[in-house]
Amino acid sequence: MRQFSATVVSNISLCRDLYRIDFAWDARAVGPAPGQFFTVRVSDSTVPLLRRPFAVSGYASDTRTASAIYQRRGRGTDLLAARQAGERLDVIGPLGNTFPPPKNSQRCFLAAGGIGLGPVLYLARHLVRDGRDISLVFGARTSAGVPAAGTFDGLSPAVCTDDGSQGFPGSAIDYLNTLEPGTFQDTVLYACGPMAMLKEYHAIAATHQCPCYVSIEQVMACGVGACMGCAIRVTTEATYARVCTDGPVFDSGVIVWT
Amino acid sequence: MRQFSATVVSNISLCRDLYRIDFAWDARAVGPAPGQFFTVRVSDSTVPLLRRPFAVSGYASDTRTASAIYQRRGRGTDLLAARQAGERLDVIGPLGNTFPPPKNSQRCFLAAGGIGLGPVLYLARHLVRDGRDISLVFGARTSAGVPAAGTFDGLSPAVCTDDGSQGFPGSAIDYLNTLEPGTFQDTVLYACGPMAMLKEYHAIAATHQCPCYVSIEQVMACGVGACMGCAIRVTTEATYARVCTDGPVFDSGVIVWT
Amino acid sequence: MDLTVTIGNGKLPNPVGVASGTFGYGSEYESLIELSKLGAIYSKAVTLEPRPGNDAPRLVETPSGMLNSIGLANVGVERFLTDKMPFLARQACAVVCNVAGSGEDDYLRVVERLETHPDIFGYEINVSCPNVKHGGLALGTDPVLVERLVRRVRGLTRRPVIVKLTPNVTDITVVARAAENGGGDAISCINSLVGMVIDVGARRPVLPAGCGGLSGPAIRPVGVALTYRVSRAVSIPVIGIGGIMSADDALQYLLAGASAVQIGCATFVDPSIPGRVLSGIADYMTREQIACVQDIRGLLQ
Amino acid sequence: MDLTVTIGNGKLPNPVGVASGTFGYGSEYESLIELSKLGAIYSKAVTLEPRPGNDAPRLVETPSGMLNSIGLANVGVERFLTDKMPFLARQACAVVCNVAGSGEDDYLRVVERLETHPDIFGYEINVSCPNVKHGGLALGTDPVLVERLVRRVRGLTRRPVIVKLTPNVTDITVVARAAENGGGDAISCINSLVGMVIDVGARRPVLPAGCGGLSGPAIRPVGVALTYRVSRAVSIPVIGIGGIMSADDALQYLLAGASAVQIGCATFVDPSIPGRVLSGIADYMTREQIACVQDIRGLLQ
Ligand SMILES: Cc1cc2nc3c(=O)[nH]c(=O)nc-3n(C[C@H](O)[C@H](O)[C@H](O)COP(=O)(O)OP(=O)(O)OC[C@H]3O[C@@H](n4cnc5c(N)ncnc54)[C@H](O)[C@@H]3O)c2cc1C
Ligand SMILES: Cc1cc2nc3c(=O)[nH]c(=O)nc-3n(C[C@H](O)[C@H](O)[C@H](O)COP(=O)(O)OP(=O)(O)OC[C@H]3O[C@@H](n4cnc5c(N)ncnc54)[C@H](O)[C@@H]3O)c2cc1C
Ligand SMILES: Cc1cc2nc3c(=O)[nH]c(=O)nc-3n(C[C@H](O)[C@H](O)[C@H](O)COP(=O)(O)O)c2cc1C
Ligand SMILES: Cc1cc2nc3c(=O)[nH]c(=O)nc-3n(C[C@H](O)[C@H](O)[C@H](O)COP(=O)(O)O)c2cc1C
Ligand code: FES
Ligand code: FES
Repeated sequence: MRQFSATVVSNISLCRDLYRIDFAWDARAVGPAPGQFFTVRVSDSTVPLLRRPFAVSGYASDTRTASAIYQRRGRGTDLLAARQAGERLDVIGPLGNTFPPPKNSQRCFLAAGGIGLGPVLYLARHLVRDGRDISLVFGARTSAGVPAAGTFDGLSPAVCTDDGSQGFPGSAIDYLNTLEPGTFQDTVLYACGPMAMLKEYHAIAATHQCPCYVSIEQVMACGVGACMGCAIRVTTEATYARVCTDGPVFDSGVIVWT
Repeated sequence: MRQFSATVVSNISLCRDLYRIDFAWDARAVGPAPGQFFTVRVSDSTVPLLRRPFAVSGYASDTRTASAIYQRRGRGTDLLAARQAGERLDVIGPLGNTFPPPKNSQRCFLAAGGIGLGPVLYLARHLVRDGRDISLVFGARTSAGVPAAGTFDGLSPAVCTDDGSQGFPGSAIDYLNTLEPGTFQDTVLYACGPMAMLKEYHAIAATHQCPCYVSIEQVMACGVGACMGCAIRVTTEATYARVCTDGPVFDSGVIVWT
Repeated sequence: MDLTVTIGNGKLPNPVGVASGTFGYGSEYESLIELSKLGAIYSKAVTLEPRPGNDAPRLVETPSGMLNSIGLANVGVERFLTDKMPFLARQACAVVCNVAGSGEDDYLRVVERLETHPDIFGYEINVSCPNVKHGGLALGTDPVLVERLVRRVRGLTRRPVIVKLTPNVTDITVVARAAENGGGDAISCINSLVGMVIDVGARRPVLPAGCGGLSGPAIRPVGVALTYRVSRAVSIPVIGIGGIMSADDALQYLLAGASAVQIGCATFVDPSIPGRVLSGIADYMTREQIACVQDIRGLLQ
Repeated sequence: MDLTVTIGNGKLPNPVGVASGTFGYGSEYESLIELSKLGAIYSKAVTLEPRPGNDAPRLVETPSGMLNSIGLANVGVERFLTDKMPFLARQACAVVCNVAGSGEDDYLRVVERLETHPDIFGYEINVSCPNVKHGGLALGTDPVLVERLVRRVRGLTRRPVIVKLTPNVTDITVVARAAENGGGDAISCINSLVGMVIDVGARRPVLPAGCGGLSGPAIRPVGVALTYRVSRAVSIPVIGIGGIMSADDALQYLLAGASAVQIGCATFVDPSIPGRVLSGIADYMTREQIACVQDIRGLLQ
């Protein structure tokens, strides 16, 4: 990991709720892999104080351009959305672990909800480039949370909306439950989204006895494993794991789901 | 006084160190008079927390446009300088007292240092409109602190710079000391600028036994007389006066100069 | 919707008041705020004699807060009654007099004088002022002194007696219980924290007095924590204070156990805040179907 | 230019350290910070047994600050020695072990074990942890307990013993003097303030533990004020802590009376801050022609 001052390449709105920022990744830093994240100091004021973490949603190693898909949720992401091309961004990355690759024969089922889109999209592109057979499902509350088709470049996700305003009417979980049980044979599940959704994926995976990797969010202070602030409960002897360094990707079987 | 949401008409740089902001004064508020000030909430964040006070540097009663001349000094004025035409400004005004008018026969000598320019300029225009005979002196550290001649519209101040880079070489006080003593006969002095400068004007006025009114700055919290925070030492029985409501204009003889 | 707050034998029309020292004597904000919408105006501290206050500067901004060193600058109880009360008495909202002094007798004599005025709702006893006899520490750091003072004030009045605590103590619940035992009708929680800012260029504290009182959003987590503790230690109402800028902030205090709140330096920042806090609380009650503002206290899980 | 700081029989290379709990065991920041430039690394609290820490979430941001409720999560003294010390021992900077426990014996046994390692500079005794025997209040609120604990630690080691005080007390100078009387070599001032944030939507405190520790720029005025007081009450060095984000902030502490400083959550915000604070202090000394960092203390008017 490195701390660097990155130049913003572009920062655009993808749909009402989502934005994408592209910036130049530092040449001396390792390129980010699917599952990894970075933190940004969004303001030089003391409000907001803490850096904000975002998952990498794509990385072009030729141009060294990294991107993230984010939602405006509060002051930090408001300030991020105000950054314009050419401006600077104080970035630390790459942080965290990566999605484990599927076994040779395994098919990959990828599921993203809301702001979980970024890391799942990056993983999807990565797997497709490796010639893997993937299925992608993306769930949002309403069509306002669904970016234009171009965002998925070439991938064709099953889009679900809770209010039925676009694609499958219902959650991504509801959608999965409509699929034939055979779908999950020799399959590995990858998911990122709200905790409640991840818990359901874990349950589905357990039912079908397929491995399931989830990318978790937790409020962070340091992002590098030093403060013990981003703990989540795990089933191992350690009791707690740090999302920033032991994760953000975990085998769903290790998490204590509450 | 009223609190209102004003539209910024323009916000421009006058020289390296000074800016001028023009904004629409609320129709239901009394128009500001020379000497008065207003406060602005520069951010909806809690940093900076307190409103920032600025003297009115001009007011066009026909268009109800008020202006202030300000210096970028810290975060508050940085944020003010970033406001663009059409944006909103949370204003409370008019606040404080006004410069007392000169007696009939009196000539007026007006002196401004640095950010003291605004209120003095407004007073000068006001007096000229009333057909008064005025002299105006403006002192800055260097030519970077001297706005273009157009700022003084029609008035021709004696410009002084400490480093001699423009106009009279030396402070405005040095300049005054080059004038013939007769200059101050039947004259009233009006001054705004750093405390050290005001103290010297007071001394000059005392020597020449002419009245002297100074506009004082003090850190403020409420700006309306409620918090007792903006106190300055005075010679009256009250011991302290509030700059925001008893001032900002004081007879220099009332101030305890330290 | 019932927004009233009962304190002793009195009733405040709503839970949102403006804190002592931040609202002068009311008239200063008359043209900016509808005073009749306020639950209560807590006056600037009233002392026996007029006090000029501390040397300038008296204020300095800090990250998300401010330090003040006003030094109880006030007109004294006599001029308060003659010059300030007539305006306050005309207002629809409750007027609570914040009372301060350097010794016990000062407090008592001020209350005695204020008892002569018919339009005072009650007293807020400010035990946070540095006390000479008590080694410069605030009287409010000693539960024995607090209990005795409150008991003696209690003996002078049937009006609500509110005791305003300092947060600068090891265990605020001990002092809160002392105030309750002395006969106090409510606790105001909290006054400002001790703080200092040094002007590095000038090599001296910005405030000539050295330390000042820290208030504003920076201290809100401290105020909420101490309100939570105090409201569990006493059975009289608690009035939450410290860094409230919005209805959500006020609701944190009410959920923590407060029966009412006071807005302090937020009024400086935006005089519309007290009004918006009240309407925001009312909106919350509508949305969450809460009939009585006093029920919010019981909702914390 | 002399940047060294003498503490007991030890000497720190410069006055800028990184605070306990905000820098893990050093290795976490290895790729972001030149550790050799640090005056000292104060380790995460070390306890006798490993501790898993508190339930999640453990953090919440506040205006210009943050609350934490980590709960002394740490690997315990044995694994600290085997897993963490080898890395720390390789670093050029001083390693100070922050020691915590639920009772006096815990502290002593941790220090005894740490004495076996040759590369520890000294100990920072964290008396701010809630103490079961002491009614849940921190041991550090009782000067008698503090003096006894420090005296017993003193008996175990010739290394520098630093006592880290809690600000949540009525009179911090009393506790500071107790630490000095017990044989402490320095005072760390301050640990975090008590605070709480309530999630209004969920109607419960954000932190499952209820209260947490407030740190960051919001508390800087409190840290400076207490450093000013403590450094006038004791003759041992004081290490100023709380909200330092820049060289100017650190200079406030040094002018207030501190001999050294620690950077806490500012490192989270920008890992380059400790380095920039040190170079900023050096620049100030050059500009103001101050030869010895220890002389800054005497410059306050
Ligand atoms: C590993 C990781 C990857 C993430 N990836 C993405 C992503 O790709 N796209 C995206 O939109 N969001 C992502 N997030 C969440 C993102 O960090 C928060 O939305 C953002 O910090 C909110 O900041 P704010 O100031 O706008 O909102 P706030 O008003 O501060 O808070 C809004 C919400 O964000 C959460 N939050 C606030 N601060 C933090 C913090 N320091 N760390 C984590 N969560 C916080 C709060 O719990 C709150 O519920 C990720 C979080 C983590 C931990
Ligand atoms: C009655 C009055 C009229 C003024 N008129 C003008 C004017 O016409 N043009 C102009 O440029 N400036 C004027 N000022 C000064 C102006 O208010 C400050 O420059 C401004 O507040 C600085 O804010 P900042 O955040 O940029 O700087 P900061 O970094 O906060 O501070 C820079 C300096 O400004 C002073 N200052 C900070 N906050 C306040 C406050 N709330 N009130 C007063 N001073 C403060 C500080 O003492 C400090 O020395 C006036 C001040 C007063 C009291
Ligand atoms: C300028 C100023 C003056 C104050 N004067 C008094 C006072 O006279 N008596 C008192 O009890 N509290 C006084 N306080 C404390 C406030 O009433 C309040 O307890 C404190 O500011 C915390 O609330 P806040 O964070 O909302 O400002 C004063 C506060 C400020 C900022
Ligand atoms: C996440 C976190 C964990 C902490 N853990 C400890 C600890 O284990 N021992 C200790 O003495 N102080 C601990 N502290 C307190 C800091 O060392 C420091 O005293 C406090 O944060 C104030 O400094 P700051 O405002 O610069 O952060 C911790 C602080 C934070 C933010
Ligand atoms: S955020 Fe600090 S350990 Fe994960
Ligand atoms: S700023 Fe409050 S009284 Fe002047």
